[in-house]
Amino acid sequence: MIVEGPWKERAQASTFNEREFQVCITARLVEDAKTYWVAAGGGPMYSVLLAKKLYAPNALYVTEDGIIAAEPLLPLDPVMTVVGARPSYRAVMWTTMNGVGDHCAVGYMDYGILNTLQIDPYGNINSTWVGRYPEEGRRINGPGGADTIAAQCRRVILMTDHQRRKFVPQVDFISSPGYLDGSAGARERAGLPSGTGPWAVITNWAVFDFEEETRRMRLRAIAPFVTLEQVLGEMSFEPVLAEKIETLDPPTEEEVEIFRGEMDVSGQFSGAAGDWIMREGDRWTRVEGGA
Amino acid sequence: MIVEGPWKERAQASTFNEREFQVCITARLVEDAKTYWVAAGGGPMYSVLLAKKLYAPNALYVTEDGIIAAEPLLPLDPVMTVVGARPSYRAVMWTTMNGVGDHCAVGYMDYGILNTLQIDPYGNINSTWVGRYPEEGRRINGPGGADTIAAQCRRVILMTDHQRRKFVPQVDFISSPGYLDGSAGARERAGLPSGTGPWAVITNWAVFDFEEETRRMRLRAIAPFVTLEQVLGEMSFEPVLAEKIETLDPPTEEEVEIFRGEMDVSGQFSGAAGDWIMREGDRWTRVEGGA
Amino acid sequence: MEEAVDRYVADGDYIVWECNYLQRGPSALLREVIRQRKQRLWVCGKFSWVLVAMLVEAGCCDRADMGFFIGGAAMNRAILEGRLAIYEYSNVVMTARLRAGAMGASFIPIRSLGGTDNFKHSGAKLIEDPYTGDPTVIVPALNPDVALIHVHQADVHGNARIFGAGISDVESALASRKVVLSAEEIVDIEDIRHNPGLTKIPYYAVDAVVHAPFGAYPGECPGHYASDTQHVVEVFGALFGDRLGEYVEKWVYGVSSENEMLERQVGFARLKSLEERATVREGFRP
Amino acid sequence: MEEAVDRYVADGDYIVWECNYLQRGPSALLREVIRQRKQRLWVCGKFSWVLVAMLVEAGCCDRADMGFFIGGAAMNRAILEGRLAIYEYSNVVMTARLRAGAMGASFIPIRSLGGTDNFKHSGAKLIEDPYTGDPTVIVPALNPDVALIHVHQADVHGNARIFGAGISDVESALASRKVVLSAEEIVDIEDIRHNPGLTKIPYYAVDAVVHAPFGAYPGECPGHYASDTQHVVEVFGALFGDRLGEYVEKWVYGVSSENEMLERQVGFARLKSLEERATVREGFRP
Repeated sequence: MIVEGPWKERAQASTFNEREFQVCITARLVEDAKTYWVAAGGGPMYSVLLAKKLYAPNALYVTEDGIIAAEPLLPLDPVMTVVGARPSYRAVMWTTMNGVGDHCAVGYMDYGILNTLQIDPYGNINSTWVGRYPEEGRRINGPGGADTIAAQCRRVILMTDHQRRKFVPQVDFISSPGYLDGSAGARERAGLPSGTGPWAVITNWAVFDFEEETRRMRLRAIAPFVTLEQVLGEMSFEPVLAEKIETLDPPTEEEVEIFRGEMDVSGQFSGAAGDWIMREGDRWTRVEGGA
Repeated sequence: MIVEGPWKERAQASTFNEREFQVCITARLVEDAKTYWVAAGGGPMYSVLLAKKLYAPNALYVTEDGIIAAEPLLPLDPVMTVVGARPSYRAVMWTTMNGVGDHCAVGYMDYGILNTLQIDPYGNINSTWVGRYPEEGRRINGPGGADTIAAQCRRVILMTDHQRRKFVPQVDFISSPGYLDGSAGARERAGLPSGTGPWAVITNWAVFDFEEETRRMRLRAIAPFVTLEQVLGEMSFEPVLAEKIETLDPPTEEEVEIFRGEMDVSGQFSGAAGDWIMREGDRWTRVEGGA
Repeated sequence: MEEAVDRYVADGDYIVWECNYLQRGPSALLREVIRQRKQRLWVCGKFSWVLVAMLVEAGCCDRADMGFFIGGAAMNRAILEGRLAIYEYSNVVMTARLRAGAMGASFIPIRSLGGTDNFKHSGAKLIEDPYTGDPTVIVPALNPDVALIHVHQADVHGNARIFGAGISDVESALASRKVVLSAEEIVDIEDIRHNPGLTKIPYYAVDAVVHAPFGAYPGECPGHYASDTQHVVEVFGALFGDRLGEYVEKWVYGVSSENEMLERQVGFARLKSLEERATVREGFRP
Repeated sequence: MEEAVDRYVADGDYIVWECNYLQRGPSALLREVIRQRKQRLWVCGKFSWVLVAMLVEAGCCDRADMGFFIGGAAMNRAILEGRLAIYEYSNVVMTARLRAGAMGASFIPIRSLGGTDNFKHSGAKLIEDPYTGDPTVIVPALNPDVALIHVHQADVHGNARIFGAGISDVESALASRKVVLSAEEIVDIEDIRHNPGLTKIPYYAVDAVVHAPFGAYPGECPGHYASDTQHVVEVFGALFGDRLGEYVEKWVYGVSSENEMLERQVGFARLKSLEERATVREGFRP
């Protein structure tokens, strides 16, 4: 899945941020000549852009405001990842939210990539409420366009931080659908199109897919700078374990150079969260990072 | 309704075609600053255009291909009343069939004007089949966009030739809805928007409206060159008679000049059907016309 | 052209075309469909003037959703002899059905068709509005097997521009399983990227792009050429005079290809004059 | 501006705006709504970043259909104290509801929302598809009382042009009972008639047109000016730092009008620099 590829032959970065690592791993998963719906930009968009530069030149992405296959003028201003002139630059089409929603509903979106706040073993996503809805707790953003992406894209890739509070046995609120209760046909019974659903989860530490029979999250690979114990220790539920847990390659110098030089120029992305990892020989050391 | 107006003060034409008369009468009914859906052009479109020149400068019309408020480059080529560059000329918007359908469905079409082939006392229209559907008889064109216009425009004006075979007690096939069986709320029960329906019928001989209580066609006025007996004699059903049957004014010289000079330049419209009427003093004589 | 029709239009397909034989329609593609003698097509007969009759007379079509077409003797025979089955809708209802198909929905509520005899001879249903309880008409989504669309400009990937009013180009492109475009002009994707706002159909909806100058002949392609009035009169004459067979023989079977038809039967001088008659270009040329 | 908001935005109205405070949204109109201290608004909270929180904190809004907005402390208080009721949808579901409203339908089938907790706290229903019998999600049409839309160009009649990607400008304009446009530029109807293909919203859907240069400030109006990054950071800081009250005090109540805000608090030099940062104009300027 993500162990073989051109990056193997490239020089590895000796210092990188965990968020950068997460983007690089996601980029390596991007399939050439496929169409990605990356919600409203951010990590998902940067992953596809990085992939286009290095591994999948003909991969294309759309955003929920109807920008189709842009070649954005980077870097983007803060939060201006949609509608604006720079993210819209050199698109092949400008349409609308219903426009891209139709493209997705009829099956032209091969993949969706989503940032998620809280996730359960079946890939259900909470981005609405932390606590007991609606009496007690904290309001978050709401699904945005993620509900449609999670419901209708053929394969959905979920990006999230590797923390206990994010991997929970049951989300406080299902904002966007995974495999729901995990039973066979649960999505179809709820009115969602068949042949869709979560396909992978990528964190700053690990990569998961979903076991076909059980539709449960399955650990496939971990970062070289963490142990299996650490990975499982930062999850509030026990994922299925693949027969062989692969070890992911660290970012290449090429990957981080392009990401820092063209995308995360102000460092606000890697600066916002995630520790820094440094390598000396075979030793990895972690430096507290983030805001 | 159509007896008072500026045309009263204008010089009357001494020779005109019945089809021209019908268009002039329709033009006099056009309200200023209202929006008309004229299906795919023809007599309905010419009526609004004539009205814009003489009586209702701010009346506007749309066609079913989504041409909004054009100022067409006249004359038009045969059948090229839609989509083409000349009918589209100087529109304020070009949209699509669903586009203009939406504009109508939400209530922005004040009036619809339709050519009709066969019509019954409740303004139901047949443009699909003459005879016993579908075993015996003759196929015609089908509703085109008329079904939507008849169903959703606030007021619908129907243009038809004054002939026995066209005014029938019951149409062979309801292609576009009038007041259906004439019962109160029949249109709403069939799923059509309330506050809509046939409003007037204009032939080459007479003008009808619809009696509010019964929703039946009511004769309001007749041409100066026919008698009440002739009018009723060319109908296969008995319309309601208004308390006072008005007499319509013949076309003005101005009306026919503009119509012949700018719209029906090749004469194909008036040439296609309709007799010619000549006036000598108070005497009207009829000359067989048409194809 | 030949290859695209051969590869993407199959016997028994449900076929939709945009606009019609006289107005920015895929006239060349449809003549090629007849030339290849496709069978048992089910056609979307919205806003379609002479095309349905041509296909029926040529023996390509045995089912039609209506719409609008000019009847005539050929059509009448086919219906009465049971060679043509017709389902009754209307132009706007058919484009609503295509919109439902383009939305990935299986049906769509509409505010017309109710109470008519079309309703009785169509797939429409009268249901209780699940919210208001009011009587509501719904029609089934239409997802054709193949859509044939003539566009002003397209790149080789299928990103397409259409100028002027239209019927349901975008809906048909999204609703249909296979999409074949004929384009007056092929433009570079760089050109497309310079003005993404002009793109109406995205590449991923398109299976084939055919470069077809005068692809709408004898119809008009607004901004490029006017309709061939003489030819328009000829085809209507054939329709009403029950000589459609002769018309098809002459203009379709009588030539081996569309290029040959334009070269030999229309000729450069005539085509040039049609271009010259297209004096209104504003808004139709980027 | 003052008159349009006073006349067309009423207390208790359901209000929809297009895009948002940072991206070609009617920011000026919405500040004026706050300035006039409108009450009990029910808002369409799709794709809306900071706007819902601003309206809630200013006491203008007590109901919201979600969508997407940035939460934050102010919003949280309002919810827990029962000052704000929220109905749970998603961005695309809200635009689907607006599309149904623009179609004159009372509901529309969709392929998402099912199985989520949004579904349970929304107006959605799960019905049996009347044709296939499959479980199908439907949502009620949305027909707002008033729509506020910022456009690149409009004539005085309301024929409007919008360039670039967008959310649901056309759907909102058609679905809403009252429509107020703010336009960067007022163009002559002659200009509109020269290229009807550029018109997105027709005159008959529009009730008022306000000429509002920089009407999207602090947001970007693509092709005209960039977003004011400094201001964007300020408003997000206020949102996350629970100082939205101060922000509203300074930028809305603190000035008598939008013009005064632009003149006094932003200033010509800053506005000029935002224009200069809008280096990409291709496709945004006809």
